[in-house]
Amino acid sequence: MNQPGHIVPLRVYFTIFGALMVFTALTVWVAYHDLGNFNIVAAMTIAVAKATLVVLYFMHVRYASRLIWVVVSAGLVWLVILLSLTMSDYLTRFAAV
Amino acid sequence: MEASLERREHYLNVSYGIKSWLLTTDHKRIALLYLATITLFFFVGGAFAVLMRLELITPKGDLVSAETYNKLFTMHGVMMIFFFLSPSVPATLGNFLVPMMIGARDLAFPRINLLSWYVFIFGGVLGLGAAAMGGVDTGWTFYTPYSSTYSNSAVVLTAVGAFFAGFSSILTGLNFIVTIHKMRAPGLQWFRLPLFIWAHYATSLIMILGTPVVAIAIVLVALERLFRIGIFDPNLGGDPVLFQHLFWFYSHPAVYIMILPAMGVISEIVACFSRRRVFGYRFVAFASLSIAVIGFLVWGHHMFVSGQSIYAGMVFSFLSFLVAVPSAVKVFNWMATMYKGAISYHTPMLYAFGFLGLFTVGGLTGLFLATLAVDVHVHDTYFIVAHFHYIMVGGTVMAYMGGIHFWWPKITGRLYPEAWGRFSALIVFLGFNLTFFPQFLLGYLGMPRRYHAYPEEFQVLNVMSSAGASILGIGYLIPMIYLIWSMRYGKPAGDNPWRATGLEWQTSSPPPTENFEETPLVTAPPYAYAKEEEEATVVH
Amino acid sequence: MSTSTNPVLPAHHFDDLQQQHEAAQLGMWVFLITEIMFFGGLFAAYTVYRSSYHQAFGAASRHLDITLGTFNTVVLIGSSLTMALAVHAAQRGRRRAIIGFLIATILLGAVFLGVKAFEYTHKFHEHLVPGHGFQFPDAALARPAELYFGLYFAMTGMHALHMIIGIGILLVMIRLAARGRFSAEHYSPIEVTGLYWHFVDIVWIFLFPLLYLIERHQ
Amino acid sequence: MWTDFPLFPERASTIAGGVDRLYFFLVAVGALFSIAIFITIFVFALRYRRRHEDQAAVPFHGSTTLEIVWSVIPLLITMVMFGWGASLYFQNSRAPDGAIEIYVVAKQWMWKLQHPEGAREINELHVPVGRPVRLIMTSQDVIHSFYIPAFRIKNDVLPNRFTTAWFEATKTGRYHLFCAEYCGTQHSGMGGSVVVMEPAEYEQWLSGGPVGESLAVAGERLFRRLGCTNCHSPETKGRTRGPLLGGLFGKPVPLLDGRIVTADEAYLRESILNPRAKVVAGYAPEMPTFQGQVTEENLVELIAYIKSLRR
Ligand code: HEA
Ligand code: HEA
Ligand code: HEC
Ligand code: CUA
Ligand SMILES: [Cu+2]
Repeated sequence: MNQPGHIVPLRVYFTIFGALMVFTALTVWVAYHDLGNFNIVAAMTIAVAKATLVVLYFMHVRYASRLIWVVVSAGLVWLVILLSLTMSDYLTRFAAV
Repeated sequence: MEASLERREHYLNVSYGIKSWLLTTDHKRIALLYLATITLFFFVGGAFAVLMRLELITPKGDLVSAETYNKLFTMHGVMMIFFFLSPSVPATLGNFLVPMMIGARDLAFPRINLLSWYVFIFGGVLGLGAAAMGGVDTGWTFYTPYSSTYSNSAVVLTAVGAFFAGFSSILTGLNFIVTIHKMRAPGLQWFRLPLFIWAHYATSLIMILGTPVVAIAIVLVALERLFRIGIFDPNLGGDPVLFQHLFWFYSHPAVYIMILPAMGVISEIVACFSRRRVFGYRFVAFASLSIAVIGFLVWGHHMFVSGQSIYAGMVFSFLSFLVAVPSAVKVFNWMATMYKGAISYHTPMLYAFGFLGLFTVGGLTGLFLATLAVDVHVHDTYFIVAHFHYIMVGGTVMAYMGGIHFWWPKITGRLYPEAWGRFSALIVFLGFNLTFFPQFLLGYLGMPRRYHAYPEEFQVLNVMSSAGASILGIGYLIPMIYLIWSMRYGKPAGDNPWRATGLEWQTSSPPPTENFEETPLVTAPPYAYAKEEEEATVVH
Repeated sequence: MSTSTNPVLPAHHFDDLQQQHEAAQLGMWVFLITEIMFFGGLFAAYTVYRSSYHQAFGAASRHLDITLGTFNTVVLIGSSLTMALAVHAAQRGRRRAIIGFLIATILLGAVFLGVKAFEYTHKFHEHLVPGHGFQFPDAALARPAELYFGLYFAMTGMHALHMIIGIGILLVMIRLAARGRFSAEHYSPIEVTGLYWHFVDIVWIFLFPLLYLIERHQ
Repeated sequence: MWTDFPLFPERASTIAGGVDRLYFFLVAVGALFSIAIFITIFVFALRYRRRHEDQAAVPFHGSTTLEIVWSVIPLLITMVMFGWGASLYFQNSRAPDGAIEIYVVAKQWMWKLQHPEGAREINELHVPVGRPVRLIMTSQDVIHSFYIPAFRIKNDVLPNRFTTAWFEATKTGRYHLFCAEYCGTQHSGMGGSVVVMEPAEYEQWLSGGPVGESLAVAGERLFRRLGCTNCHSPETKGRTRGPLLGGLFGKPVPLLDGRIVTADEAYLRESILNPRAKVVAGYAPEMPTFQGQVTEENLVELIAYIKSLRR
């Protein structure tokens, strides 16, 4: 996060855009195949990959200071806390006593 | 001295007129704007409490109707939690002191700071407007499906008001975090920060990570009421317990929004009036952070009998006990700070004593509630009411009052009348215990909360509680009067009447608009109260 | 955040531009994690209900138009690209390019919203909007399907609201850029706006598979 | 009024004693720490009071040993609280076999209680002493909470779902029944009492009251009226479209998607209201939903009937 910030070469932006398009196509394609429970896993893996590309390159986190990395990961960790502890209720609610 | 107070230019007299206040971006003036507004909300909330306590003197519901009573406790809870206690310490003392304590000229985003006050006011107007339009009756917890489908009161208005109050606290927290990271004076490393700053940093984390979740929960309730988009609607197979999850994901951490800044105040007061560095500084600092983090993992302890999975209940119970440990560490460190200190009995210190005792009682009864089998019995009884008033009124409000007195000379440049201060601190302490101790007994006896009428055998304890509340009310009115009085007639305080060591005391009182004549350079840890440490702290 | 009239001087309470720039950037990131948690509440609700009513969610999802969804995904990612290019131009201090790319971003955003509005009206005609008029072909799944559409409208609605706000900010940025407020030394407002816009894009990257792509194979 | 001034609640169920013992332990720990801290404050405040303005404190700043001691001791104490509380809670959440099953339907603002033999009560519950009673509870509108302080039990009662609670009364008498979850205007009026009787008296009360038909009989009538018999009747042997329901209750049911669930009340309820959620292996998902056609009371009757079916 130096001033003036790291300038990413244009080529990188276009490559990332291309990769995002490929992933979009892939996620639609895979949705039409019956993979059982694996469908959702595939969809989410692709979405996470896409989001990671956007965060790292479009949002420059790859070139950012440690503090920004910490902030971004804190956001993710808290999201995981919210989802996992909530699901801990729903997944065990009707288990036998 | 009197003369110099008038002659010197400071933040209060640089400009006059309503506009110079309403458009100010000076964090100190914004703090005072907040102070005025939350005091108003406190007295509104207090008036609701007075009416409730009057109703509860007799077992029959004779003073107000059941409907009115329900609105009273709801609006009491909403006003007190969202519009008074959550912003209390951070938005007033925090706003005033965070930049000063780190040697900055202002918060990182002064205009966002002002915006946060307007957002807050807007929320407050909606809240008061809802009260004027007949009020709400859902309880401050807004549980669905009552709030989303059955209640015919001003739910949406109040909920949106609370939403804006939350948004305002997000802005405050964001500002604090950026300020503390980026604006510290040269030499002010993390472990040289006052514990007040650590506490506010931890609080800000909760504000930004928790508040959005309750915001969306509130939005969903509003959508359900307005457009029948029933995310929690049991008739569609929706789960009302899910609302409780989202609500408490914020509202449990929110209780630490209400206690952590108060703990920061106590650290400053105890150190100053014992003339000792806070014992175990690093442990107290890290305790704040770990309370903030672990505090996010325990929300399910409000839902032990809600139909939540019993296994989830056990996990949440376990984690709730873990969060008690850092609180215990803090209490013990404050006690150790007093050990062999040079303790004086100024008003702020009396409030700090009160805090230590009452927070301990409130916290330890919190452990009763985290204990599963016991909570089944006391959940939603007056035991809970007693628990949280012990912490929030006995703890936070005490610390808040202590802090206001402690920094009053800095804020106004004048002293409050010490004798009156001590007297009302005592009244508050006595009135408080008489109000809320009987409620523990009532709770274990089984008196449910949010009850407009109750069986006769509970009357004696309720009468005691109501009597205590009137004493407590007087205890809050007195400072209100003499503090206002002292703004004009109080003795000029000088820059540092307590001979305290924080950076905020190294500048004049009231401080100049830019806080310091020169950016201070910090070379040593805080709280250099012992003689031999005094010199080395601040070099200009 | 750009308090100073002279763009190259920091605001009065900052020591230098560097500090101001870092503060702005950190501020936006902190704000974005509040946004993560805001949408997080919706994702939590989604996760809970999808795990209880996976069948109904699948059936309801098949009522969404996958072509439009994919098209919108491409459009929105495209707008992220133009936004990134705008920041790039700002870093180089090229005023005309900044404005051009910002306008492109707004246009793409508007296309996205237009398609979304079309989809909404379509749902309305199909009686798939939750409420009294809700009708679902498979009566046995109607109730949880209504839940699904409740989530659909809440999630995409919140997302659209964020886009509208984003477009508003972009308009302000265009004005500021037109007045020559930015330079290669001072462009953090543009950069920070970009962060926000990319975040909104990321939300959609998750909404798309979660809402449109459930059990398409059936 | 002033004579009846209790400070401790009556103890009238088998679990009350255990809860109270744990409570006393907590009170002891709480009192110990609170009193110790109050006394310490007083002692320090007096002993180390500032005698003259410039008095300086003795400087020392911390001790890692002390910090460890006062973190670990509270941690250990709280772990005892956790272990004790959780195990008691776990024990208390499992109803003993052979309990009398009473259906509770809550609505704003009353409790409707239905005995298996058919007796129905409102805001008053008669039970025999010394026999476990299991409550199967649901709500017609908002969330309520079934609370009997003397028994130390409480559980929320939710719409569109069953929750359960149980108790075994140990003392005859009349005890408060409260609604403990805020549910609207008359929340504080939504109470009543539990009357614990000697078993003989209870039998008498059961037969003496305005006995309706038993839940199961009413359920059987409904079962025919709603047309359940079209698909679930033993008479149409061989070509039933749905599984036979005799002996179903309490058995594990293999589902179409491979899971195996236990046929408890919640499962029966779901099978009637949302049959597609769990489809029995070997059958087509043909059963229509009965949501909207049956009231909570009807459901209770249907379920009581299905439970009464033997093989
Ligand atoms: C500022 C506010 C605040 C704070 C700080 C706390 C702190 C704690 N609270 Fe409290 N709580 C509330 C405000 C607060 N609470 C409110 C408002 C409600 C009700 C909401 C509603 O329903 O309306 C509530 C309800 C509530 C419940 C739900 C009860 C129910 O509805 O059934 C529970 C259950 O676990 C609980 C537990 C705790 C615990 C374990 C702590 C701990 O953090 C306490 C830690 C502190 C100490 C332990 C004291 C200091 C320690 C010592 C002096 C040393 C000795 C220590 C040991 C031996 C361990 N609280
Ligand atoms: C910050 C939080 C806070 C604070 C400071 C207080 C302060 C007080 N509270 Fe509050 N209380 C809550 C938060 C708080 N409360 C919450 C969250 C609930 C739960 C709500 C719910 O269930 O949804 C609750 C519920 C609650 C109940 C339970 C109601 C019920 O369940 O039926 C009671 C009953 O006694 C009560 C009493 C009091 C009293 C006597 C005070 C006193 O400390 C107040 C003292 C202050 C004054 C007395 C003001 C002084 C003003 C005057 C003297 C002027 C008087 C003017 C007129 C009468 C016109 N409160
Ligand atoms: C149109 C035919 C049909 C009607 C009418 C019908 N059912 Fe069913 N029922 C089925 C089928 C088929 C199944 C098995 C597939 C499934 O689980 O959905 C079933 C399953 C069940 C089950 C779960 C059985 C098990 O073995 O786990 C219960 C309980 C049940 N039905 C109760 C009822 C009740 C009560 C009614 C009337 C109110 C009713 N059914 C009406 C067809 C029907
Ligand atoms: Cu029913 Cu409260
Ligand atoms: Cu809590």
